[in-house]
Amino acid sequence: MLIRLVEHIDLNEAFAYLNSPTAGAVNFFIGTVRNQTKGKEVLHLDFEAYDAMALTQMEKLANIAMHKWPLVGVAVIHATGAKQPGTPVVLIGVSSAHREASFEACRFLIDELKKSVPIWKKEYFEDNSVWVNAHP
Amino acid sequence: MLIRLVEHIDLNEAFAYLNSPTAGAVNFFIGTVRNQTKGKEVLHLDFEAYDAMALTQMEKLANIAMHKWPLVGVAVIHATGAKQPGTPVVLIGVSSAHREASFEACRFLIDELKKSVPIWKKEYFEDNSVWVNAHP
Amino acid sequence: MLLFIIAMNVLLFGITRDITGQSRLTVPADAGVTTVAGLKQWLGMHYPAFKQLQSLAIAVDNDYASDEDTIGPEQEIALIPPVSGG
Amino acid sequence: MLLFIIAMNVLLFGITRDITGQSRLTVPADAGVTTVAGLKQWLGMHYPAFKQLQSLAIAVDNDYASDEDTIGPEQEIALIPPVSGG
Repeated sequence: MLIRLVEHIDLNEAFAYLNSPTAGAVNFFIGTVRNQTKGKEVLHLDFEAYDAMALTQMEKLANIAMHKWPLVGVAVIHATGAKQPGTPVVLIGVSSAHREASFEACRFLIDELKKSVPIWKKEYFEDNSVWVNAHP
Repeated sequence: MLIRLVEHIDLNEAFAYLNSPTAGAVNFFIGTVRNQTKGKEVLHLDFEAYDAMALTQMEKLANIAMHKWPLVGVAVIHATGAKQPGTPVVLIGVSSAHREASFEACRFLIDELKKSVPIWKKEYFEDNSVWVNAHP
Repeated sequence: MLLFIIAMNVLLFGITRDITGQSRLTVPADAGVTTVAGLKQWLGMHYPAFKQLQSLAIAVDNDYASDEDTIGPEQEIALIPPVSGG
Repeated sequence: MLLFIIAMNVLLFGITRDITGQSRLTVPADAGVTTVAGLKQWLGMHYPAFKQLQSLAIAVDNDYASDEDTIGPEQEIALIPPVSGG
């Protein structure tokens, strides 16, 4: 398993890790910074992680996925720090013999990562900044 | 839309094409050559395409996906020629504002490509070679 | 009538090329083939091995054609054995 | 008893850091906090702004903790406001 917090996400590195002669299917989900939220222009973003716990939780999710589906490899990589719109900030990569498993596991991992991995996104607008999801 | 038949699949080129400040989600499915089929070792493979029709059908599927889901970009790329195990032979890439659409469209495109795009795979084993799916 | 005096070429791919040893077939002008169904019948007579295939579709001008579609020498016609891309 | 004479550090992230202006809190030794529920109660008294948050979980040694879990100064304790990674 490739579990990482990084400054920049490297798609080729992840593919090289996941690709294997026993895998026929590789799925990636890449989350990128959008330039707007509810119609308001986002100038840039900041991702803060509780590093030790984030890595622990990412690894835990990868292990759950490895047990739920017959996977060859799993990569869970999140970027931290200041990011511009268009930048990749999260990469989920899954390889398996057949595509059913890789699609399902990829979806599971990004859904769960968003629920439980302690990483916080702050959006900077023209006139203010907001920690996403913090308030009801 | 990026619709291509190529000798080698370039993941970075596809990502550069799909990534956009208006997209928050990019999905890739990459099909690679496995080193075995039903327990028999595959030495190498050959992909033959009816080029003009394959491109027409790939574009048709991409258009259907663009109408079914709110997508930002679609890439459908297939490799042809002799391939070794571990080589990427097909890439589906989809970007959208939110991940629901990109996951669904990515799955739709690979499922449909496998059903209708005129590309043929010949597997070479130690003792023979077989056009995949040709016979019941 | 032009349709009946010009032979019709049919492109072959994958296993159909292996079966015939050719990359295209010629349907003679006097075979009277004017529809997809007619072509299938003609193929069945001349290439019985095609009947062993899981399926055999006909493409006309880069699209899948139906049995009732008319065909002629001015169109690009191809045999599509079971695809296996991806 | 050791648990009651050493103060307990609590790591802060995201909005909890902005609210307090600090990256860690110290729960005094004499606060009598020995469980996650106790910590939440103590936080509610001293940092009423935390009650405005959509949620506030407590992590102990890199895992989410339950209200009844016991905590002490030998553990790594952190406040986890609503996450928004991905």
